[in-house]
Formats: sequence, structure tokens, C-alpha cells
Amino acid sequence: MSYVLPGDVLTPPAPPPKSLKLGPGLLMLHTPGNPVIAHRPGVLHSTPKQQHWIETESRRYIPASQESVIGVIAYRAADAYRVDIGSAHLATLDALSFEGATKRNRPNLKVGNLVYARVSLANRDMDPELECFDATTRKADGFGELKDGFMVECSLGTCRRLLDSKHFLLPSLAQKFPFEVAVGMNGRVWLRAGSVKATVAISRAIGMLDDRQTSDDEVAAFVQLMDV
Amino acid sequence: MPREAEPSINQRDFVFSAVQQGIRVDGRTPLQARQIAICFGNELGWVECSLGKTRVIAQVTATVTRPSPERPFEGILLITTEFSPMASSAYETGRPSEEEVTISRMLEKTIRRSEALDREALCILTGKKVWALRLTLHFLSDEGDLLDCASVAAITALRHFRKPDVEVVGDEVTIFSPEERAPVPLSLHHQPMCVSFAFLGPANVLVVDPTHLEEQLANGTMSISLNAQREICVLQKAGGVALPADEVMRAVNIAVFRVRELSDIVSRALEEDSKTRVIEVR
Amino acid sequence: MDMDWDFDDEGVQKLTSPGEVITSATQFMRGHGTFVEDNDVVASLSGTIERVNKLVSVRALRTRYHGEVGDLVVGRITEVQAARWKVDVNGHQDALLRLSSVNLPGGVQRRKLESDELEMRKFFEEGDLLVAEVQPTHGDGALNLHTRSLKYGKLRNGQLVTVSPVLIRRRNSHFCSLPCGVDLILGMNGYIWIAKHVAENQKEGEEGFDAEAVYSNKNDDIDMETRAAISRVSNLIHVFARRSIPITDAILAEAYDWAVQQETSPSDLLRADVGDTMVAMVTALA
Amino acid sequence: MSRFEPLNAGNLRSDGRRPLELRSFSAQLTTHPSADGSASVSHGLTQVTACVYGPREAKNRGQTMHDRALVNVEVSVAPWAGEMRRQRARGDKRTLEFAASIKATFEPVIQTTLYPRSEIHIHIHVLQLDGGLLQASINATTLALIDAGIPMLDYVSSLSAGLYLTTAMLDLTSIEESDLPSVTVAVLPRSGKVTLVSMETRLHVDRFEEMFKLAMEGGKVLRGEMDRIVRERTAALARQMEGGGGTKEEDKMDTDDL
Repeated sequence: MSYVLPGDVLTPPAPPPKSLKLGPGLLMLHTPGNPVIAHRPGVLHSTPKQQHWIETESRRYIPASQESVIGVIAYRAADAYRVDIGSAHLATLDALSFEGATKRNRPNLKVGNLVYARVSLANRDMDPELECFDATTRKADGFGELKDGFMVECSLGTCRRLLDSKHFLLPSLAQKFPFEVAVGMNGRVWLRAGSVKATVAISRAIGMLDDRQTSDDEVAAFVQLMDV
Repeated sequence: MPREAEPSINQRDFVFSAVQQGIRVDGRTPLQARQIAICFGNELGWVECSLGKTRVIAQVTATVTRPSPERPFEGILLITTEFSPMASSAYETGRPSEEEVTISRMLEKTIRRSEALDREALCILTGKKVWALRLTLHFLSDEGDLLDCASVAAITALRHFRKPDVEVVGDEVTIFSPEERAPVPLSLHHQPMCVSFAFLGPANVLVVDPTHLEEQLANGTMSISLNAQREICVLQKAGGVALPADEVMRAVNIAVFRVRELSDIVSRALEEDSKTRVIEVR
Repeated sequence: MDMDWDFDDEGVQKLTSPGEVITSATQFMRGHGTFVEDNDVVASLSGTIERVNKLVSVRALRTRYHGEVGDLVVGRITEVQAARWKVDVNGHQDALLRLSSVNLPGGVQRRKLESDELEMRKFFEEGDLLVAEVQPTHGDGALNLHTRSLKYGKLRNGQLVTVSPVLIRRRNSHFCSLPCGVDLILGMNGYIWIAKHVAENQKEGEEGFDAEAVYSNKNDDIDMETRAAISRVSNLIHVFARRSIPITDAILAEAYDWAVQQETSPSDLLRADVGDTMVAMVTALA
Repeated sequence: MSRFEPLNAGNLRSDGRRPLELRSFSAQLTTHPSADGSASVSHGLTQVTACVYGPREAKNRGQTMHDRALVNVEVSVAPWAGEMRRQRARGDKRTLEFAASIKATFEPVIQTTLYPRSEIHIHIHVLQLDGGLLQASINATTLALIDAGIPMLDYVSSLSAGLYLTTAMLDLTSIEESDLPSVTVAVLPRSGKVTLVSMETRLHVDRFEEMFKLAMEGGKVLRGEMDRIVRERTAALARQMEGGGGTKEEDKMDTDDL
């Protein structure tokens, strides 16, 4: 693991490999030698396939194609919804981008409903677009309206940690009681458990994980002591 | 001005159903307040107060000025509230929002109108020289219940502050630097502090110390300023949901206890601080 | 409380005011101006109680226009938007007039072209007055209008008077011609259009009808006599409206005759004493 | 400074009223025909006019709400209203706070959900001020809203109360307000619930309840008076529409004609 700061120069191998892919936080300059610089502070991650990116502990979501996000319906238009996904602009969700949706049979979402969706288009010059199905199979694939439950907000880094299957929190909670959870890459986590108490317990555990003043051990201890 | 996005339906329904069962989203019971923490700066009269993740800084400074001609015996207290987008992106610089106006007016009424500060004691030379105190409140972070946090910070800062000692001989006024003579504390008539409530859900469950989410979802809010002597200084229920009179009285009685608790916390914090601080002249 | 609840079939109408319990909700259905609380139908307006079978409603005696399908309204264009106009009809939102709901010059059969959408101001511009009919609405309450009849469309050769919508009663035709050579359009929304009479042979569909003038912004020549008649009628309407007397063509014709007989000038009608005498005379006749 | 005696030995107040006596109350509806609804209210020497516009197309579309009407309140105090001529600035915090509490009082009472995306604008103009600013403004607004035919769950009636030693008194004048602890309440008379309570003076908790509950009772009485005025006007209007029209047409919301 290596930390980088904005402006740090990373030298790629001399003729840059064809497969070189620069993810968020990295930029190749068009000056002699084509140096790659970091423009965000964070942890540099690389894969053997020459993919590089920087993970940042930020709270502002910048949409990226194919990421799963949780959005709140902000407006209803005739044939599309405008959805708040925490980014600079509202995203557009076509009313037909749902499993089984036709011109006549559309999902009826209200302003304020939650949806779990995938970013289908993220372009810096256009509003992001979402879809609630897999465009090739037209199956829901887990996306769609999130009914009941509760939503908590946390940093983007916390979301990524929760999405890591090796992270301790969700499995250790699952040993205590059953629950459903949807983690959006945009710093939002939706959860639904059998009782109010359990839901509150999960949301507090996530809140503690998000709070930098509590260590992972304290969170683990909190989960162990939790009486639900 | 863009409005802050409203909480989702899921959040609203959950908060309401949970509070119906006596549970709040952060694990508190309806009548439980968040932990309050008070810390002091190097200077006298600099206080940072936090209530959960809500944070407010209060600072008191004093200068000598000429009193207003209508009130030649009285010193001047000026309360300024500094809202900035730092506390929450809902606040804008420039034109104040409704919440900002309500909070700053409540503080004004709690501290100035209730005569918390003995302003006559700020007089140095009648009609010529008085102390002008400036109480500045900086709102650093808004996670709900800014008003209660700010009122605790303000009262603590006024109790913490000391003004330089003065001596008047005839028309001659000498102001002593802290090195020459120990500065003197302000004289306060009483110490009013605010307690805010929110009414949540279809049954209008009363909760103390609402979080930001609860404030957004509330059917109505109510703030009561009291002092430890069980005197109401301000009671403000500006519209919102209609309540039976007994519910208002219940809130008043809860507030009485809460203020006593807050006064103890403030006194204890000031006591702790005074142990670590040397004010006397060496 | 067991309220003996009965409507007078004739005579005094029952009045109510906000917050007053009208009847039990188990036997009656709530209509406009009421809401249900704890099994009671409660009034939310001050006005007269009305009942149609099991439906109880309260009608306010002063309110903005509450649109109903089929109503004829007079309105004013406030905004030109993409493929639609916004029209002020004294309602709680501006009504919508879609480009597809108007007749364009060149006959009913003419197809809408994309160029029409770019030249919408050629048909209606901000501030233009029009007469239209309320269409079935879908969605969130904004009224939809249409002018797809030769009777409807842009208004010219006259003047607008606005009164409270409750003063206009629903009737078979809202287009009236007064004997004094003035045409009236009584919009259900309280907007009344008073214009120079259109001769029978110049009406839509007749040979004298000028299709190109449908969207014209120019008034025809109006002689002084007609102008005086228009302003006299408009002042009469003002006088009746101020005394909350419903406006009909019959009462206006009556009043007009009286005004001509008395040789009052149009402006004199607005004097309180003249108005009172006039109203007393006319209502006594009726 | 001369001593002011709020209650003399004969149990009379400075203006000769008994402690629980209200000042003469009068109200007039439709004072401004150009507004959709208007009312002028006076409590003794305090006189307030309220005008209501709407529900109408919102002037500022960005502020509209998809599921209910927006309520706007604007308050202006005439410079000559008080004892001393004083021009208040437009953005004055006291006035803004005052407008905000009127707005919050009426928002839950008006059935705003019937008018999505619309706006209801309330303008309050204080012409004369001798105590009871808040109560007069609330009562005037209630009447103006009724005049505009805007559906409301109930009347909102408001009254102030004060306390001299242990005697509670109602409907304070400006001189009493400046000398006594006082509270203003606004009630929904049908349910007897209280929507606004505003007290800005120091008072012991044990003394508060009596004064508070008396003000609520007084508010309910005031509702009767307002209702009488509204009914008189409604009856007069109904008569005019009936008699004056001379039409034989059905007066019902007939759907047969469609």
C-alpha cells in the first residue's frame, strides 16, 4: 500500500504498456516523458494488469459508469425520473429501465422513494443516467425500488470497505440476526432488519465505522455487546 | 436558493415507526439528550461546545466605549451569530434563512431580553465610559439542535470571561492589564439556557434534542429557555402541529429538569477549567 | 352531539364555517370544501352547504376558479413554452394549452409541422386573450384547455372585465349577444369578454368568415356607438359584481335599457347612487 | 420614570377594563377587492390588515413543492404604527421572525395538499399598534383566508395574556405588554389544541400554566366573535346572490349540463 498526494509523479514503465489504465485520481500529462501524476490524496491501488487508481476518503460522489448507487427520487417527469444520487447533478432514470416495464406498465415511484440502480452513463458534460436492470438481459439483477428499511449516509471509503467481502462488519452482524443490506458506491447504505432495534443497531455500527475516532476494534466490540 | 433535499420516504417512515416504539435512530430514548462536551480555549471567554456532532464556538470580547445617550448607566451587549455554509450546505452567506433568523432571535431573547447579564455592572463612568461586550457565536457543524448547543456555549462563555479590572478616580479611568491586576468575572443575574423539542410521527411523540434528520421530519418544534431557578425566559412554539395544552406543560416540566442538568454540566466544566488556569496576578 | 340535520328545500340556505361539524361521515360522503375527521364531515370553508344525494359539499362565496371539464373559460397567455402555452385563468395554477389542442390557420385538417412549434408566437403571444374549453386533465391538477372549435380562439374587438367566478352560473351557452350590438363571453372563471357584435354571415363557417383573421392582432373598425355600448356594459358588470349579483345576459340587457332610458353616461354608472338605483330597479323587475 | 399601575385597588386596569375583559374587537372582510381575500381586524387601538393572494401560479417556480402549496408571508409595519415614528428595514430580523411564525402557524391549518405547485401569498400590514401585534395578525390572517375561500381545518384564533402579581389578565395593551410578563397563544378552537405559544418575558414555571390556559380559553371565545362576523357576511353574500340575481337557474353544482 502506498499513499500519494496531489502532484506526486508516478513513473510508468518507459513506453507505457498498451493495457495501462488510469482510474480515478490519476492523470497522464502530455509533456515529454508522459509522466503520470496523482491529483487526489489517497491510497494507490494497482493490479498486475496495469490498472491503477487512487482510493480517496471523500464524501462527494462522482458518478462512474457501471457503479451501483442508491438514489432518492427528486422529481417525476412524464417518462423519466430525476434522481438525487449525491453527485453534483441529478441523474436521469428512464421509466422504462426497469424489469418488465412497458409503455403501459411502468413502475409507479413517488418523490422520496429510494431506488437501487446502476450508473449507465457518466459523462462529465452530461447529467448521469441510471438504469434499474441489466440492459442486455432486461432482468432486475437486484436493482429496483428499495421498500421500507432505513438509509444511512457514510463516506465513500466506508462504502467500499463494506462492499469488500472480507470486511468483518456485515458478517459479524449477520451472526447476530438476519438483515438485508444494499450498499451504494455513492456513500449510502440501505438496510432492513426484522425489528426496529436491529435496524438501529446496524445503522449505529455503520456510523461508528464511518467515524474516524472509533477504531475497528471498538466497532467489533460494539457488535459483540449489542443486545438485540 | 435551492432547498435542501428532503429525506426519503423510507427514512421518514422508519424514524416515525421507531419513535413510536420509543427508539430513536441513534439509539437514544425520546427524552434522552446527546452527550454535551465543553472545552475552553487559551483565552478567557473562548468556549467550544459540542452536542453529538453539532458544534458551536462562543467567544466574548470586551472594549470600552461611550454608552448610548438613552441608557447612560448601562453597558452594551452585542450578540452576533455567524452562520456559514461550514455548518451545513443549507446555510448561505448573505440573506439569512428562516432557521437562521429563528435561532439568532431566540439567542437574542434568551440572553439579552431576559437580562441575563447585569448591564449596569458594565458601567465605568456614567454617560462617558462603559464596557461593550461582544458575544460572537460561530456555528461549525449542524447535526441538529444548534440552538441548545449555542445557548450553552454562550452562557458558558459569559461565565468564563473576565473583563480587565478598572479603577476610577474622579474622571480618571485606569484599565489594568491582566499582569497588573486579576481580571474580574462578569456579573450575571441568571443563566438561561434553551431546551428544544421536536414532535415526530402521526402521534406527535415528543423528543428532546432532535438531530438534523429529526428536525427535517418534525411536525413541529418548540424551544423553551429557562434558568435553574425554574423561571421561563422564552417559550417559543411558532406554529407547526397543534398540541393539547397539557403536552405543552409536559414539555415545560421536562425542560425544567434538562436545564438543571445543563447548569450542572456547565458549572462542573468551569470548575474543572479553573483548576488548570491561573488568573491571579503573580 | 346529535344534530338534526336537514336542508331547507326552499328559503334560507344553510351556512357553515371552517372547523364546523356538518354531519356524520358514516351516512354521507365528503365533497369539496369538507374533510373527514373522527367520523364527522367537517367544513373547511365558509359558505353554503349543498347536498347531492349522499354527497355533501360546501361552496365558498368568494374563491378563485376551480376548473371543471367542459367549462368555457376566458384566459390570458402568460408564457410560451415548448409546444404549449401557459394560460392564466384565475385558477390555482396556470392552465396548459398544447399546440396540438389548437386549430391552426389553413383548416381543421391541417397537420402540425415542426415549423409551427418554432413559430408559436405567431398564433398566441404573451398577453393575448383567448376563449377555450377545459379538457379532461390527467396528472396533477393543472387544467388543460383546447380551442379546437371555430367558436374558440383568440379574442379581439373588445375588452375584458374580471369578476368573482361564483357570479357566473353554468348555462347552455356562454356566448350571448345583447340587443345593444355587443357580444358577451361569460367565462366560467369570472373573466368576461365584451366585444363588438359579429354579424351572422361573418361567423365561422359562413361565407363572410375570414379564416386568416383567426390569429390576427388587429382590431376591426369599431364605431363610437359600439365603443360606448361596450364600456357601458363593462361598467354595468362592475356595478353588479361589486354587489355580488350574478351576471347574466338577461339582467345586463335589462340594466342596459334602464341606463339608456335614464340617459346616464357610461361613467356615471360607477357612481354609488346611480348604481344603487339601477340595481334596485333591475332586481325589482326580475 | 412614573410608576405604572397595571391594576388599581378597584381591580380595574389602566384603561378601565376588568382583568379578563377583552378590548373591543371588530373585523371587516373583503376590505381589498383586488386581493383574493382580505380582512381588517382591530383589537382596541391595534389595527391590522391582511391580504391573501392565491392559490395561484407561483411567482418563483423554483420554490414550488410537488405535493402541496407554498405559503408565503410578508409583514410590514407602518412607520407611524407605534408610539414613535420608526421605519423598519425590510430585512429586519424581528419582522422576518414574525413572518416565519405566522407562516408556520397557518401551514398545517390550510389544506395545502389540495393545491400542488401553487402559491398562497399572505401580506400583513400593521396600521396601528397598541399591543397584541401577533394576535391581531393571526386573527386577520384567519379571516382573510376564509374570505379567499381557502380550505382550512379550523379557525385559528389568537389572544395574549399577562400576569400582574397573581392576577392573570387578557388582551394586553402596549403599556401593559412592556410592564408585565405576557404570552400570546393561538388555538384551534374545535380541537382545543394550541398551535402557537410565544412568551418572551421571564416568569416562574408555576405561574405560567394559569395564564397560558386562560389565554387559550379567551382564544376560543374570540373564535365565536369572528365566526359571527363571518356568518353575517356569508349570509349577506348568499342573499345577494339569491335575491339579486333573479335567475331561476339551479344553484347547485349541477353536473347535468356537461
